[in-house]
Amino acid sequence: MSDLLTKVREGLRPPAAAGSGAGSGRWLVPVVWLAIGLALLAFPFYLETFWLRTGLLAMAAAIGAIGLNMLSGSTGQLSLGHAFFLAMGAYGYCVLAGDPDGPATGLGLPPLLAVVLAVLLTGVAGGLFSPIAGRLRGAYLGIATLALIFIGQHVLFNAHDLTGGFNGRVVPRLEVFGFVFDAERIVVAGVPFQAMEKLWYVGLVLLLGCVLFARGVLRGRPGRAMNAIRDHQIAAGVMGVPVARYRGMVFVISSMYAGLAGVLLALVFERTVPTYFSIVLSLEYLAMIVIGGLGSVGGAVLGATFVSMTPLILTRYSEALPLVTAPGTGGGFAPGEVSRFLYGGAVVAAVLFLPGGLARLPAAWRARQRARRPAGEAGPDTQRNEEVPR
Amino acid sequence: MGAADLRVRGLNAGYGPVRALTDVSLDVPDGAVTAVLGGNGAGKSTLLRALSGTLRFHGGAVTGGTVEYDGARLDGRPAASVVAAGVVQVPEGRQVFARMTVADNLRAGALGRRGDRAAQQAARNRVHELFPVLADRAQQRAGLLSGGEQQMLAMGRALMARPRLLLLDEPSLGLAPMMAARIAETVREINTQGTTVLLVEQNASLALRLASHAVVLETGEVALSGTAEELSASDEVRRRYLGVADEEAAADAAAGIAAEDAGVAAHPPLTRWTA
Amino acid sequence: MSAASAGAGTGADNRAPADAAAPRALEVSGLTVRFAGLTALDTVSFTVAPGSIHALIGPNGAGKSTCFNVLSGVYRAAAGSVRLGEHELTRMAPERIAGLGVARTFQNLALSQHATVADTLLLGRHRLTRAGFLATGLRLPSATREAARHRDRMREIAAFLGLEPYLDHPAGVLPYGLQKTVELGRALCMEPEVLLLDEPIAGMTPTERRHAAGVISSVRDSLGLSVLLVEHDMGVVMRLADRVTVLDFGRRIADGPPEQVQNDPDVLRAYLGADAAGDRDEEAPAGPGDDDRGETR
Amino acid sequence: SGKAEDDGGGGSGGSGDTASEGDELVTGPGVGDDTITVGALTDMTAAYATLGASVTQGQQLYVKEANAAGGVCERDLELVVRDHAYDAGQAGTFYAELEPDVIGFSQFIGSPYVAAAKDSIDANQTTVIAQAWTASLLGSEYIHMIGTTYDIETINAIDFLMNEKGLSEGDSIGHVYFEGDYGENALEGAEYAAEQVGLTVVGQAIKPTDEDMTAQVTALARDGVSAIIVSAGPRQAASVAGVAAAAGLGVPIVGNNSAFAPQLLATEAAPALLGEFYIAAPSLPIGSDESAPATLAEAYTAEFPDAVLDMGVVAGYGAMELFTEALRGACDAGDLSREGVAAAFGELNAYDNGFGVVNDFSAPDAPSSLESYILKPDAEAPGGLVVEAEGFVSDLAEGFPRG
Amino acid sequence: MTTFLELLATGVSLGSVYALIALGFVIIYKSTEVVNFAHASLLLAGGYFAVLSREHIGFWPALLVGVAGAAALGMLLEFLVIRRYRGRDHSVLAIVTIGIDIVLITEFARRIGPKIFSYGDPWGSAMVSLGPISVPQTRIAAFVTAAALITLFLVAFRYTTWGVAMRAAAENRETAALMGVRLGWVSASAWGVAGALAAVAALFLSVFPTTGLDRDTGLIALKAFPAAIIGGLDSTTGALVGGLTVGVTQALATGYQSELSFLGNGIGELAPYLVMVLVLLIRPAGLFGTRELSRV
Ligand SMILES: Nc1ncnc2c1ncn2[C@@H]1O[C@H](COP(=O)(O)OP(=O)(O)OP(=O)(O)O)[C@@H](O)[C@H]1O
Ligand SMILES: Nc1ncnc2c1ncn2[C@@H]1O[C@H](COP(=O)(O)OP(=O)(O)OP(=O)(O)O)[C@@H](O)[C@H]1O
Ligand SMILES: [Mg+2]
Ligand SMILES: [Mg+2]
Repeated sequence: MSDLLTKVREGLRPPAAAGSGAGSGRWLVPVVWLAIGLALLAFPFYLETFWLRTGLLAMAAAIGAIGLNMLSGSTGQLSLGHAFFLAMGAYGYCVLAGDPDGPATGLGLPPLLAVVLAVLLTGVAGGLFSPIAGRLRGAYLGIATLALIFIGQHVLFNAHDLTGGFNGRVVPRLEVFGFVFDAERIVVAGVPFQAMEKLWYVGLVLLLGCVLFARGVLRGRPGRAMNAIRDHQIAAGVMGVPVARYRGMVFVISSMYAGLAGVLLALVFERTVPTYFSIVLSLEYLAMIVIGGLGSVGGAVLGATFVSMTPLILTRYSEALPLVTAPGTGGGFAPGEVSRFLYGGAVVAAVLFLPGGLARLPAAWRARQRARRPAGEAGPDTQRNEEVPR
Repeated sequence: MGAADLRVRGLNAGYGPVRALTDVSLDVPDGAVTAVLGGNGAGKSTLLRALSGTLRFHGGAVTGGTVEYDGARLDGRPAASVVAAGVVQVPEGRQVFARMTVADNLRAGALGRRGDRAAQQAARNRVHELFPVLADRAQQRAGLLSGGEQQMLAMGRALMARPRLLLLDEPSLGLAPMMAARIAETVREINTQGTTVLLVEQNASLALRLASHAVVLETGEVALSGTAEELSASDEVRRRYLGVADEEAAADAAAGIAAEDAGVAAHPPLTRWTA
Repeated sequence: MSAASAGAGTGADNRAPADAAAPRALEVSGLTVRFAGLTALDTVSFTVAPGSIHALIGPNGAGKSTCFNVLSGVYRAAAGSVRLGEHELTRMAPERIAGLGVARTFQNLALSQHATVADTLLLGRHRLTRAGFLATGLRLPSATREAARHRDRMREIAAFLGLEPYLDHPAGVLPYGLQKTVELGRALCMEPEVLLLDEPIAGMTPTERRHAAGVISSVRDSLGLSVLLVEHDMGVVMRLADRVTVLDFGRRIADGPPEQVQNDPDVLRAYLGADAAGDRDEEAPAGPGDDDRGETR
Repeated sequence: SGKAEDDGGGGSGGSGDTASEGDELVTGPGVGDDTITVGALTDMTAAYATLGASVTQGQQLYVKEANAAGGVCERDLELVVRDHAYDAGQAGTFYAELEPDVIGFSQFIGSPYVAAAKDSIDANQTTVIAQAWTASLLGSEYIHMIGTTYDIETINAIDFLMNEKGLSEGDSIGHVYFEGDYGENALEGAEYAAEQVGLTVVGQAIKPTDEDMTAQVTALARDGVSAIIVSAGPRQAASVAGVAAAAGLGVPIVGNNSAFAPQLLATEAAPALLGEFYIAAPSLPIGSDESAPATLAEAYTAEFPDAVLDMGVVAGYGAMELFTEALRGACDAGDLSREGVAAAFGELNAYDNGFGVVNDFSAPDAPSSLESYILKPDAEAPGGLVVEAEGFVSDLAEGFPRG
Repeated sequence: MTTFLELLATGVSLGSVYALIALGFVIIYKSTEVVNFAHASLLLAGGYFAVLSREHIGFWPALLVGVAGAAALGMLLEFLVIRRYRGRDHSVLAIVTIGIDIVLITEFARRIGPKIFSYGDPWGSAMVSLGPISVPQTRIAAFVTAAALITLFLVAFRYTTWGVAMRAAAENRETAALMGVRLGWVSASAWGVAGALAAVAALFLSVFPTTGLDRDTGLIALKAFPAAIIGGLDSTTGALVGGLTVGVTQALATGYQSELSFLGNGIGELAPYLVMVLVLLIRPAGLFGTRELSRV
């Protein structure tokens, strides 16, 4: 009797065997992750400061990008104001942990407490913006948040006591239970550990924590609500999701991620400077999440790594690249220019040729593999989604 | 055969890995109403999209076969050029331009067929005659019309292009009985005024009443085809698409009993959730 | 047969103490909604008795969906009231109304393109779950336990609706009929007290329609919820509904048991059409057996 | 492991085990058997791209000349340039990359980034020549600037206005300045001078993206200023001059040395700039017919035919020349380590590079000179500037308190 | 009082240039729902083409070259990038335009290098006296041009078939195609028009009282964002009103900076953004923007 329905359903080919694509390579995944993890732990023993700094910048960027991706990728709220919250985190930490007798205001709190408070402070700032963040969406919110950048820059330049003005202020050293993350050389296994080596592990821990937290949120109840708001605001409300409040809360969380990223950046920079926290920075963060893959935590990390490392690596190895000339020698392209071409081009290419960003590469590759196999086991989607919820 | 026939031969189409049409062949004779029947997901909309050149908007593509209209090939052509050839589709789910006024929606309908003002005015008058509500609501935003009103607008908009062949995708969807009848009448009227119609419908009885020929699609393949009389006499069609010969089940349902077929019986009734 | 009665029985047995207090009537009175220059609803009143299936019918544009939008908090009423027990709904935000146990489906599908069917259904459980950002982010045991419990229930509902094979599919690529079922499932996942269904079976084949109608009456029986149903398929309306309210141009033109409404001259004129009435008479022996739109041939 | 302690180059420990022919030459990072590596951190793609290009090319020109003339200490100079695009992340990272391998930096653009590296600079005793003239960078014996700072330059400019342009006690002067270290440092000077001689300063802070100065000039006109100081970029200065001229304001305008670019003389702004518009600068312009500027102009044009001859060329070339001078001093003293170079800098207390100013690098807390030239745009001269008033130090500048 | 009037005139005249840029945003947004962050680079491109050709062919033909060049570039971008996007999320496309902008700005900045180009326009630094105040001729020209162009597009959007096609395509590409709208052409023409407008804006941004075209000229486009938002992203009238609001706010805040010193220095730049935030708090879709309609 139900033959027709059955036929229709067969036509859809529900996934027969879960994970049909994995097959023999299944054991590979944990092994690869283990290898990556070990490598990350070992890097400070092998890499020069340049690489450690570059890596730390990427980690900080990744934390910020994860937060932005929760807002823009998963909830559909465009934000161009991320740089403001990065600055809040960076300067907040400086003020809270700063030397009370220094040239700029400092409360002299224990650094670890200052980190926590700075992140909370950034959250509060994000919360103050929620009358706007909760009500607006799309382009309007994006441009409204632009105001934050200009307000931020204005304050950074003018509130000398807090920010140190144009030349910024010194970042107090991080100190965790008496262990100071400063340039003081300690020797570990024959390798001198200085600021970057020590901070490396701080960065790893923070990033890991942020990744896990974000994944938990996105895969859980809040994540579903966020996606619903992105995809169908009215339906989300009718299903019981308090839309404006959720938007506000995601904005707060994303701000706190940015705040933490700001703290880490400040620790790496050792001096915070206002010019860094400009609109360009916000745009870079957007580029990160698009290149990496909207809505995906892993994508944010990949995108952040790509965007923050490209200019450094290109500039460093500029002599070795074709068409790139060393600065000042005239003709050709300067390394800075090439890196901009590359990352601008990557944004465009990611959207056009790799919908879903770098994070979709493995899946796309697997789909290719599957397509090559005779029996078309592929699910019905994969091609269609310009952005993948997670 | 007359020149302005639509001939589909061996059409294959799909969405990425999903095959939606397999070797579909059919003819739409000039001046007639031809119906396409089939259940959910049978590929009816896909067929129309393949004809109108809009599969690509859904990530799909024609992978084989030919479509010929009036002696010229339509397959592979962009949508705008299909419209220029006189083949106009009313999409499933109405798809009116929600933020434009009703009047502008009608103007948009005329975009594909450049013609003199008089011809356009005539087309508009005709649409207003068929659907007076569109004249009353001319300045309202189309998105705020009710479902039925939107369906009328969608048809009116397509008529603004003065089509020779009109492709209708489930025009009675969501319409009140009277309105569904009105739409049916309108389809007939449009047809008698000289427009060929290819009608996709789930409401088979309505479709078979209007059409002279019909095709039944099942999971992307032509399962049956013939004249409307033949098909409505066929047991298969009566059972599956007309829902007659099934009175016991209906009676059961009327008694508030879960239908036997299709799954429900296989599962115990849902029990209350106790938190 | 027994399924329904047994279901009803179990429903009654399972009724938790909190629910026992429940069955609340949904009372709509004097509801008026205006859009610039248009009165979409004009002092409409009706009451959905607890545990009943109440149909809201009327020509296209009569204001049925508008009424749903007010009931679910999407539109604001210009006047009138909607009460569910002691709660006044007209001033509540959608999420608060949902919190009271009012669930709905949408006429033109409001599903996320990308979310899987499982996630779509789980969204319905938002109001019943508590885990917030912190709990899910930190994977607190409370959140994990809650998630597992509700996932089980979601599977139960999916199985009941025959959606189980599609749980991992993106909802957006399913055929229309299945998407409608997903919408219904999402609403059921809210464990509603009142279920608002806006044309739940439009676009389905006769077989599917029958199936869906069976599902609706089955959940009403077994879960004891009230259903407010908008539908143009008169066959289904007549055999499911306990009571019918008819709207035309935003005004209530009839209200009563199906048989009475069906023969109301106003309704015939405004909605069913004189022809339909004629057809119906001719075909009367067939009874309300099938799709009323496809009568004689 | 890869970077175990042994290759540490432990700070002062002269790793010059390959002593050059008998002399016990002590060497340090950046000094090899045949080369001396000098770092340059520049901006060639962002906000300071114009300056960065001129400075870098000036330095490359000098290195080429010096190597052709036999190098320094029997070694060739090697300039490693990194373009940090005026970005905090890149500036710090490239500093960290180059620092272990260079003897010092002959160029470091971006005062915030120099300030950020200050701890490391002091700890590693790395000599850096900053391409910024703000007082905030004073105070380290390893960070040098050539010429005077913006505050002193502005004080001298006001002195010039008082002496030559009839500005007198009780008048108001307008000050259009960039928000940031440059403008604010200049403002400090202006306010000091104003207080000393009884002027009122009307400030107008602007951002580098402000290019239309109409509103600012309108406001200054309302306040009846008798002169305007511009501590901003060339375009802002030109707009101020243009609007003031069009409004018939008729007051003299003086800009700091960064407020002029020769390219302006090819634009509509030229007439206004050729009027009552002056530039205060820390050295002779490249268009001067003294021998050093003239030779440089000629050599630079030959090397980079399409490049612009601006103050950046002088600054870059001069900085490289100075750095090399210090290297020579260190070599002569037999200590080509970082301390040696720093010490050699300390010896340079009357250094004259032929650009009209004698510099003293021995006092970390003071600029190397307090002198300013007053220049005037001239369409004929190479680099677009000629000397209006020879280098001088105003009494006000002498008395300017530091700290 | 005169100062106030002068500042007002300055603001209005500056605002009309912002309005021209904002109009470019609005046209692309209206027809494709994309917020075009690449506008800055179109602006720079238009200016660059014009000033390069000016030496050879004189001002007016060069202006035409600039307009045509920027329009062509806009259409090319549409053809090479925007058209290839398969998804439906417009904010993703907005981010793509950021990528485009980075590439183009880098390239044009590289080409311009340290040079500052002059347009050699007929207005020079001449002023026009309007009662007690005087206004540069260039700005009068800008105001007249902006008003004329905005009226033109207002009419075009509302009454021409091009306008209907634009709006239809913006709303639903597939259905527009079913109506016979040639999507490629519609979207390319929007980008072409935006490019042309950007080139006109580049002219007025580079002539008196500013100094000429240089590598940073495009940055000004950022100021048109608050203008477009204040007016409402999909309203041509809004572009004018928003532009003028931003111009006047900025001029007044700058002119009365000393009175506003408690807010810190350089408040003039910030003021338009504050106004924007205020407007959005009251009207989330800007002053003239259409509210998003919700119908379920
Ligand atoms: N955009 C798409 N991407 C992937 N698969 C699709 C897409 N659209 C339709 N399909 C699949 O193609 C098949 C045919 O769909 P089609 O929409 O043509 O059916 P239909 O007969 O029109 O059904 P309905 O009665 O529900 O409108 C179905 O299996 C459907 O799931
Ligand atoms: N947001 C709105 N703004 C303006 N008018 C609206 C809005 N929503 C609905 N309307 C109008 O209100 C009237 C009632 O619409 P409604 O959608 O409630 O009808 P309906 O009874 O559901 O019809 P259908 O059966 O066709 O779905 C229609 O005329 C419609 O145009
Ligand atoms: Mg269909
Ligand atoms: Mg409805």
